[in-house]
Amino acid sequence: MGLLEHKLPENVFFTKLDQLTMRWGLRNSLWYMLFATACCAIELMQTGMSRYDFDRFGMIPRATPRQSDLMIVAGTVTYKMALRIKRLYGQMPEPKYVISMGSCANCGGGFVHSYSVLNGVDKIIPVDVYVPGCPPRPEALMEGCMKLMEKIDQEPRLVRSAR
Amino acid sequence: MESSSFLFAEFLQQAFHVSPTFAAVLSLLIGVGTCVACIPLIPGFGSYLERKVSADIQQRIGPNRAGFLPFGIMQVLADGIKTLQKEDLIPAHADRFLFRAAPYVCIVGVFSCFAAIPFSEYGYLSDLNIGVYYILCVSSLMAVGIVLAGWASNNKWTLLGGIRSAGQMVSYEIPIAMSVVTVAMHFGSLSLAEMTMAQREGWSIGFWNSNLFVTLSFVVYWIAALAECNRTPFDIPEAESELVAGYFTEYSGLRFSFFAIAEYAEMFVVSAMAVVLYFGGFYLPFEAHLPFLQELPDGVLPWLHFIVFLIKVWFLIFLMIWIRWTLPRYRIDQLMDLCWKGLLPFAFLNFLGSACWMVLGG
Amino acid sequence: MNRIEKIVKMIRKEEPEVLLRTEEEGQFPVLRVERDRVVPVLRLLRDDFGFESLMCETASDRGDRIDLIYHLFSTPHRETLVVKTVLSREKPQVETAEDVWKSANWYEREIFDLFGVEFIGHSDLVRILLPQDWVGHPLRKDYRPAPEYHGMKIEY
Amino acid sequence: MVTTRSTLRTQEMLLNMGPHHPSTHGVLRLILRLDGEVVEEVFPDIGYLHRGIEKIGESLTYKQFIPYTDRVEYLASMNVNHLYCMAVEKLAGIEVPERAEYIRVIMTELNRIISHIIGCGALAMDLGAFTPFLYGVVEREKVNDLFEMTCGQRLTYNYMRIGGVSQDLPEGFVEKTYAFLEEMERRWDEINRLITENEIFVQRLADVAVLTEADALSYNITGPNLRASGVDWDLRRDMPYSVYDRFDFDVPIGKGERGTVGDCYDRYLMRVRETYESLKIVRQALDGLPEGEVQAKVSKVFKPPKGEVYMRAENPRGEMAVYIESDGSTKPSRIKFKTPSFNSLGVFNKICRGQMLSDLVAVIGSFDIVLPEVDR
Repeated sequence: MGLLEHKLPENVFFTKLDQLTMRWGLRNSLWYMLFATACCAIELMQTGMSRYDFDRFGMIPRATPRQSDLMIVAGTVTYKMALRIKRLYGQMPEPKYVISMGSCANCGGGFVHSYSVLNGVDKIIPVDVYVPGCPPRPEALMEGCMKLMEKIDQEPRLVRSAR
Repeated sequence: MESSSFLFAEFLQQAFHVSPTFAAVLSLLIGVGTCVACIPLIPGFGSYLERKVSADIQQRIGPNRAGFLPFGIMQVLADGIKTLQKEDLIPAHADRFLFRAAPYVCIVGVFSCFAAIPFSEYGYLSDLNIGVYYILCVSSLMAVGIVLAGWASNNKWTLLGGIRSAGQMVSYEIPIAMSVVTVAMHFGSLSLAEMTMAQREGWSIGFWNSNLFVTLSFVVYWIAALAECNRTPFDIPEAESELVAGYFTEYSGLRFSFFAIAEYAEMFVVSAMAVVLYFGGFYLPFEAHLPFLQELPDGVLPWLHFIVFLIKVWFLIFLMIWIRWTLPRYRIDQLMDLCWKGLLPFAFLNFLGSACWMVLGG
Repeated sequence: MNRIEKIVKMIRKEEPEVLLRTEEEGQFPVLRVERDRVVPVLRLLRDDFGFESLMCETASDRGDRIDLIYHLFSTPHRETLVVKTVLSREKPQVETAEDVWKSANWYEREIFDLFGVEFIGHSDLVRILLPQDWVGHPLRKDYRPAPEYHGMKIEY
Repeated sequence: MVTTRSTLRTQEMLLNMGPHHPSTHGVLRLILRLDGEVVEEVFPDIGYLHRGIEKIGESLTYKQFIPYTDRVEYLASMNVNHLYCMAVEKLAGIEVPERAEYIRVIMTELNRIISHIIGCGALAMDLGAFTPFLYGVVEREKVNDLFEMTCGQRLTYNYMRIGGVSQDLPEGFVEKTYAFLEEMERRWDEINRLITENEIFVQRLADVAVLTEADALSYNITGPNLRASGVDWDLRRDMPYSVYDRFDFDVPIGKGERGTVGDCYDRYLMRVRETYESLKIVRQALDGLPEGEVQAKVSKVFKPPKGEVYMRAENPRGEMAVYIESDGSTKPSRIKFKTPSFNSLGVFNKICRGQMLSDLVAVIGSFDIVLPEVDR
């Protein structure tokens, strides 16, 4: 208990700046990286377009990992691609989030028995939200993004360098 | 015409009974401070406009969720806050000093231009007698910043972007300069304020009272201005589908937002130049023939002018956005062809034509 | 005499003892050709009988042998012809058809990648679909992948 | 100037484009050798999406494999469904009811339309014009709705079955499709007015990456890309499968209207015009849609006779073919997809030499490459 808290009446609410504004800024401006591998990429693309319009949430696609906050892994991840995903994830600046979109990225999906498919992208990078479906409908992806926003609201720390 | 800061200084001196020198310094500080605080609003609104207009063109809604204000106005704030807190990455093999310096060079180059723009009778920082050339020169700093960014990132895509940008900006400076010279010759002045004053009777773009060649030079100016701002169809230095993100591929967080700010500010500057040169600056059309304006209460007219100026500039920026979301982009060699084989000869002939018009007609 | 008979007759004249047998009962006529002389036969088919494109070249692991299958097509005659040859499973080797049809270049890289068939004289015989450091040829019936790839466990 | 020449030295640059690059349409990686901005050599590096579908096919029964055919090419799933089912039907000698054939044609042609929308739109987007793509996607969503009401999926349909289709058309499908055709014709005109005759767009595409007729045949380029090179060949017209022989449609051929025959602009134009033809086919198929069954009798444990089949079909990107070897059991012993984009990529190194880096994205877009189809 600091001096300040002692002096003030109990019903005064203390919070850090980042609890309110920082979080609010991040959740309303999640720029996602155009990371399309397979079928889900088309649904991801359609989500960004006229009918579903990701831009309403302030989500716009960026081509480079340096400027993106969110990586939506849309589609099957093969071993050949997995090395690149790891690298791209490393190039993104903190705070960064990953949505695994579709069954293939979640667990291998229909290709779980294939010799060249990684069974889930969470084997190589940490995933925040899983969106099931093969491929998920745009509505499902949007709900996934909203869940991520809720998660951002609740997380104790924004930069998770230790994970 | 007196600068607003002098009027303000007088006001301070009378109100608080301070010495004239102190009042002058104080007023300057307050003026500059206000400008520095307000200028980022311009790129902010620019990016908001870009997103909303593009959404409208593309049958979308555009940002509308952020914050408690309607129409997603707070989206820009969210973007700004987010870029502030992003991790500051510098690639391992980048030239650290130049990498850090490049965004500042861009920002300084563009924002220095605002000093010479006459927003209204009193709303300018300095009435330079070579205002036009000051803006042309200082805004070229942007090119330096972009080349620095491209080089310092030590990435092949950014290098390509930087080199493309250097070629493009160096080339398109010349048509811009030629079209500006045409206008300057028409008015016989290089001062932006004087040019504006001369258009009180009627805008220089109009056919009715003015030189036809000045109107034509606007076409050259506008095409070259689009190229100067790296806007589609000339956005090859940052062509997203070709060069990933062009010269700022490696920039993240705040440094990236500096580039974005510089880009929108540059749009504002070239549009403001166009307004001053061709669209009668802060004057309403045929202001000299609108006597009721003189009967407005004291102090209202400058504010009206200020608003008129902003409306004109934002309309031109809207035009740029409209063009961007409509046209595909040129290839680098076609861009150079257009400049050196199309615009430049046309600009020179236009200049000559204007001179002949003035000698024979004037 | 239909064209297939003509083709067979011509090949027998030009390249005796190369043609093993023809199969007519399937969808398309099939020529079974000796492994060593398959490319001259293909060249003959292209030059003299107008099979100007190689639609598909693929292989199939039959357990004891590897079949190499060429599907040729002639646009003017609207005719498909299948050429088959048999390779040994232990050391599958065959001459490349890259000089006959350009499309064979990538088909053969794919067959090399997935079946391990070596094409003699191929200009760029490296893996095409799998990573360069991959072990094994997956479309063989007895294929078992390596336990891991760059630290990632391969669950198969 | 001798001194300058000895001190000034130029160096070629090796540039790695992809597998994560906005205009490679997925996970294509191109290794480029550049002289300034001029491309000296292109080495496509594919396989970043190699999922081993052919191997999976060997461990599944014929019916189980149908969902995987959707994922061979996700932009034209119906077409691949159709191709695979036709191949198996040919292998087993199954007659498909007429109504099912008509429904299949309607579905494949609708799928061709939305695939060409993406193809043309993505090309425009790669060249910097975003808006036509979004306009196209608005129309695409309507077809997605039609598919959704038919089979419940928006992208990977799994609608066709061996011997027919999984279910009959739902109520209201025909009327909605007529309405869509009407709307689409108007909207496609509008999208074309926006981009096809745009001077910058034409300049960017005309005379770029010319593919000659001889090369096209030797590299076995097929479909719209072959027709753009001036070869008058369409499988649907020349070797009709399904019920395509009952429909009246034109086959557009590249004539080099704004440049050379076989340039990027021709390839783009083929897709634009084929869309109109597909609209025509759908209309005719709807007009002549017969009544009846939609599914032939196929035994539960499906065992085709021993043999092999090679079936081709005209897909949006060219001729796709499937080669199936059956050993008489419930599972195929070998499935091979011969895919058009694989061949298109093979010709890149030949036609991209001497083009600018910016042209490369135009070439990728004009061939309308789809990567899962290449890698399988």
